[in-house]
Amino acid sequence: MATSPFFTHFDQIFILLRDWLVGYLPAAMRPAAGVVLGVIAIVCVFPGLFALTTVFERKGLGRIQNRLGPNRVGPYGLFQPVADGIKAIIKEDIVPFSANAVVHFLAPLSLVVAVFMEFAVLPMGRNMVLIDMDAGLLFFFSMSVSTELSVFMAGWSSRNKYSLLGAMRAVAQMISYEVVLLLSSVSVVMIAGSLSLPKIVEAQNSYTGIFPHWYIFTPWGLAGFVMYAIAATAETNRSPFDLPEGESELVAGYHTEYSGFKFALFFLGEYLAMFSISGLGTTLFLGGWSAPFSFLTFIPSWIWFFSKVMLSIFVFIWMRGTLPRLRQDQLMNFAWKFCLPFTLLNLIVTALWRFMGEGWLRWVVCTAILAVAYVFMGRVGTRSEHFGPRRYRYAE
Amino acid sequence: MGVTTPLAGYLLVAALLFAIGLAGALVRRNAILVLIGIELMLNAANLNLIAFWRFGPHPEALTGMMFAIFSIAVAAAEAAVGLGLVISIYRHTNTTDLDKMNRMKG
Amino acid sequence: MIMQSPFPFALKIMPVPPEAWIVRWLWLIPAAPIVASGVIALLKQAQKKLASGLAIGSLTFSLLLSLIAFGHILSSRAIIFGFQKAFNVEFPDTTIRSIVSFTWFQFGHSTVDLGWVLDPLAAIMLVMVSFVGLLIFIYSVGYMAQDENFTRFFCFMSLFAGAMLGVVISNSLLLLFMCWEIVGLTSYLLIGFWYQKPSAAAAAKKAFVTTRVGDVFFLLGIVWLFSQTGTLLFYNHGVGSLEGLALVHLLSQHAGLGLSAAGAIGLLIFAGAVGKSGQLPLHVWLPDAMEGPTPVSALIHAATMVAAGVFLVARVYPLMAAGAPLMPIGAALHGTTAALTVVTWVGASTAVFAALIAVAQNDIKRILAYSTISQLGYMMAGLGLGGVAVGMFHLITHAFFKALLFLGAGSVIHGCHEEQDIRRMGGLRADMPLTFGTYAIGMLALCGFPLVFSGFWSKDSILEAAKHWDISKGPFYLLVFGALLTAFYMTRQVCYVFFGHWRGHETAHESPRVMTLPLAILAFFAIALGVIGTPAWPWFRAFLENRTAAFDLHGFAEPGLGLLMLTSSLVVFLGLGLGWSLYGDKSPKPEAPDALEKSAPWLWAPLRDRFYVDELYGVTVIAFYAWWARVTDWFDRRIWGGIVAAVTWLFGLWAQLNRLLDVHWVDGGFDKTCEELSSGGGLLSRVEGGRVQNYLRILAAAVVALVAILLWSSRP
Amino acid sequence: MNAVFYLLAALTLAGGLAAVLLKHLVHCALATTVAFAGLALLFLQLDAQFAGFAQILVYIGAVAILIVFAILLTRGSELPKDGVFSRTWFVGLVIAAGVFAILGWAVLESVRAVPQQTAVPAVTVRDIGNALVGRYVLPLEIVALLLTAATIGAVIVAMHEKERPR
Repeated sequence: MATSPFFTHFDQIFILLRDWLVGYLPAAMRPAAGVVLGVIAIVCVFPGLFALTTVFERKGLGRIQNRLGPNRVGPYGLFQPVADGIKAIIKEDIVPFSANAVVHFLAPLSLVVAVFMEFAVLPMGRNMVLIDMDAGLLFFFSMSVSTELSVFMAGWSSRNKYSLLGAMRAVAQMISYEVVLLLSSVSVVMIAGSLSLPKIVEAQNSYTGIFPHWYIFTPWGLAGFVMYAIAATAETNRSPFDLPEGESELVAGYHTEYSGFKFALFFLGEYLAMFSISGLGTTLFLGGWSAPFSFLTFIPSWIWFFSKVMLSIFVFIWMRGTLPRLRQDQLMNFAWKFCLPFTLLNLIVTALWRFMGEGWLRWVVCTAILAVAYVFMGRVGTRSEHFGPRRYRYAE
Repeated sequence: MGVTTPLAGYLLVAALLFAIGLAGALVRRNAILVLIGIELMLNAANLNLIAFWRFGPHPEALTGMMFAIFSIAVAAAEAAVGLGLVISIYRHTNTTDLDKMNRMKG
Repeated sequence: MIMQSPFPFALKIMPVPPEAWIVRWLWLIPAAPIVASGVIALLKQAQKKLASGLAIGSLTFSLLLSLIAFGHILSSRAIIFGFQKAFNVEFPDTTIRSIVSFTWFQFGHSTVDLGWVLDPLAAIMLVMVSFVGLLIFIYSVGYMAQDENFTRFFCFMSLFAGAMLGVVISNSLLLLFMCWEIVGLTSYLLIGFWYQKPSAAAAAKKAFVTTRVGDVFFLLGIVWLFSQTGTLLFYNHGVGSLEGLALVHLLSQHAGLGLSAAGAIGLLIFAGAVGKSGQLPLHVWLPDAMEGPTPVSALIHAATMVAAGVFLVARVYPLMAAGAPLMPIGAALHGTTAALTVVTWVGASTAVFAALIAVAQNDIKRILAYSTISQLGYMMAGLGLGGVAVGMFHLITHAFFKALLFLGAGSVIHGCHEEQDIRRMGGLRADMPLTFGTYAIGMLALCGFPLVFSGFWSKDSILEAAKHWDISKGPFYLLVFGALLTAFYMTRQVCYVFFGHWRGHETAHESPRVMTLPLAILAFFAIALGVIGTPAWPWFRAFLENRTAAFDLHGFAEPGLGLLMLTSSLVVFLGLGLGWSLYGDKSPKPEAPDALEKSAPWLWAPLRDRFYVDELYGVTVIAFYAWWARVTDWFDRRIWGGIVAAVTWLFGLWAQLNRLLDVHWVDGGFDKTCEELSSGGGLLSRVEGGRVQNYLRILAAAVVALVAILLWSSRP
Repeated sequence: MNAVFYLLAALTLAGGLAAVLLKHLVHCALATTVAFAGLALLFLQLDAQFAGFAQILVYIGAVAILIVFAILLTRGSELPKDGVFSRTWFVGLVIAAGVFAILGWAVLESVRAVPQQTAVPAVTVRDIGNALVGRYVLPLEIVALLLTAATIGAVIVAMHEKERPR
């Protein structure tokens, strides 16, 4: 629905730029060079975004807690991340004496690499995807599970009980919520009929009147999105699921023994994971790069994508400022006794949705089933809440 | 080496991996390592299946691919059960050393 | 044809004009009660209101959809016949039938398809089952109010209703069989609902096992049909198993005994119906099934489930009637085949047999149970003699008045404080006026009281078909005799229960409104339904056979019809009169012998003891199984045990020998040999040393050896 | 047969060897991960995208983590005192070598006679999905059942002693 060549060009500006740059090379090298350019763009843009986000988060949290946040370095404290970065690089890199040096070194590296890989399949705008992979969603998830091993490596190699406990907690939590994350995404796949993320966006990029066909505007999509958002928060170890690095219990979790640049890498990896998982959520449920109203399609698609991602980041920060931390058993109960059954039910509802065909009936039926299940399971869940003695099964 | 076809290359890699896995299962004392060896052997078999699928006469029939996918699923189940058994045995005997695990009773 | 679709549940919809959303959503009719049943299963026992509300609500929903489906058929008829009339053309095939089918799964090249069908037969059954079921559900709220397992009851009932509706709409013999078995399961569960009573538990088992006997044949029929036609869909645009191509193929196969494969398969399926519908010789479970709660007897063992057998025969009727030479019977063309002859004779003899037994029973529900068997025999005979319309008409009318009678009986039992022996009742006419009135209507309908009641018309059309049957007049006389007996035993029962004076303990009381209201509604239909099947306006037959029906009083003027109606009326009056003269207003003492027993004891004894069929089975089938069990037990102990003992002994001998040798050698002082032996033993014991890696090692070595041998031997 | 293949094969085999030879159990587990990843890449090189990613998802995401958990739960991270190799390691090695010899022989003997397809098969994830719920629906159901049974079994086996106070 691009209205004029100007807007079309503006929309495709990065693609055009790439093609222009690549045009100077011999034809045989062009595809490879295009990919390299894309990689360079991702490797530049997202760490930049990460730097901005750290300030944004610290200032936002400050406002929530009725204080100012960083405001000394540069205008409004905007150069704070630069200062932090310089500090991280010039600090001494301490490796504990009894640590397993090789694994200790590999852990942050493999984490950041795996997280960067995830961006390869995210469509960040119309035609703006590094690799349009047929099994893109699967690729994304296979990369995101690889981070679990890095976390474990970090925790284990440090030879520190806090690190190990933090790592075990993190891995257990990530595995538990990984299931929910995957299953809630599967419902989108069932409707879109593809694992390719650009195709999923394409399936949502149409309008009834002025309203878009995003999956969040369907009963199963809303339920799936809520489940996805919860699981994503847990998956990235963000508050209120930040037990693995709960500073009141575990110092700093699995990266307690990291300092200097390696610590910065962990920090980077964590935020990149947040970006990628928000990006995936946006792609799956919020229509990816498509505009929220049909009359807004003249605004370039990549602006929409990044605004949606930043909006989810804001929600992450907001939750961190608002919600208290859960306890380990609550966390596990919530994942296995509420999220998992509910997501499974959502899958069934999605199948029903697909099976019932067009019409108002499916809206009523699907909404009713989900609402009843939500109320019922919520009540059962709260009723069985009993506060027994604490048990750390992973801490023997 | 004299290997001319790609298929033979993949099959040889699979055979070598299988042998490594088998050796691991045979020579190590630790039960978990034996399981790791078995996983390696299963993986070698998967590589065979995929290679046969890729170079076989009917790749569109997906037979080899399906076998590999099912085998991956079954391997996951096998790992879960196997490791559960190891943990359960460990609780009884306080060891995972197979050389010490030679009484056929709890 | 079924299209392969990428999505397994995506349906290939074949719409019929004008629009067919009801066809697409037809599956909701059985699905609603089944889902309700699942939900009820999760409820607590105390949530009675919610349970009954869910059950009734879901069935109401099904009833509404059924009515819409019925209306859809009616409007399709109106359009087609209106078109014919307006343009004065004749369509060669005016069958109104919409099907939806989908592939369940695929085995190699053959697919297993499921689906549902909406045609006049299914539509009328849908309305009947959901309507009668709904009334009985409402009645049960009152009847079961005090039971502690109230929710379980409604769970089973809902499951039953859903499965029964599933039987009705299935377009696939396999789907039908699945629902059929669920129906059987719920029947088992509900007969044994009060499983604390040993008799109820035994009756449930008996019902289950007896019907299984029929179902085994049914399953054989299904397998045979699938192997011959490759499809289990009934109708599938010309390639279904009941349609032209398949029938021609089946007719060309000979199955021996003068039957074609079509007839033989039909008879196997009929065997399933025999089990379910309590036909001779598998009728023994139905009277015992009265151990269940009365609403169950009304819904399952009178109105719907037992009628499922009749419905099944009607559904596969094309299979049984395939290849018949057509001849005019009454108004319609109708043919007969060997299979249909069997159906007719089984039905007719069951009708008389059960009616005879009913004469000498004293349990109010047992009488009705035998009467049900007898009437089911009428239906079967009607199917065999006159085709689908005749049998189905009696099925529909019977469903209403038999449900009415059972509910009335339940009301009586309830009012008499769980008393079921009719000799300990009496005079209830005054205590329970509403029950009496409705019961009398049901009784007269069952007897076939002339002109007013529906039973008269439906029974009459069966008799008419029997009269025109040119193979034998036997069934006609049997059925007329059965009608006489029916009137007689019903009169006897009503006289015992409602006339004379009260002989029970405590006092009887009328049942609550929630129970009497369904009675009144059913009574209305027991009368009114006759209208649609009179010779003057044979709308029902026309509906099932896709013709138009016009109101025409000349229908009565058909030759022989008047005489027939007169005969059957006379027979009914004779029965009523006989009954009244023997039992009317006498109120004998409970211990006193029956009036008939006094006059003809030689006749009474075999009737009272149900012709000794149970005993016969006891000394034949069951005795045979007991004997067989003893034989296998003996085999186990003597032959196999003996062999095992012999082997043990041999090994023992071998061991002794070994020991002797050992002792000998050791005594001989061959120390070196001894050492070697022990080290050899150690070597062998290492094989079974409990070390996993050893096992693995041996396994791998064996594989190496085997593969090496294989490769070596297959070298060119 | 190109450089990428040799590289990946070397990576995989090195991972496998390390998994078998390393002293420390956790190192073994991590080395196994390398072998798994190498295999996944080999799958990708064989144009089996779906299988490759499934391999990563299942093996690195689940099996490796399971192994690591099992190692920690059985105190396997402490080095055993009396060596990591079993007393009869030599026999095992010989048998493994024998297996490799026989397999390699079989491959070299037979593979030249077999015709092989070199065109890249055009198989999409959609085809795999269709096959899974179409022709292979029965195996799929059975695998689902197996996984459920295995999950329950593993939980029961591992939780067996929960009641007894430690």
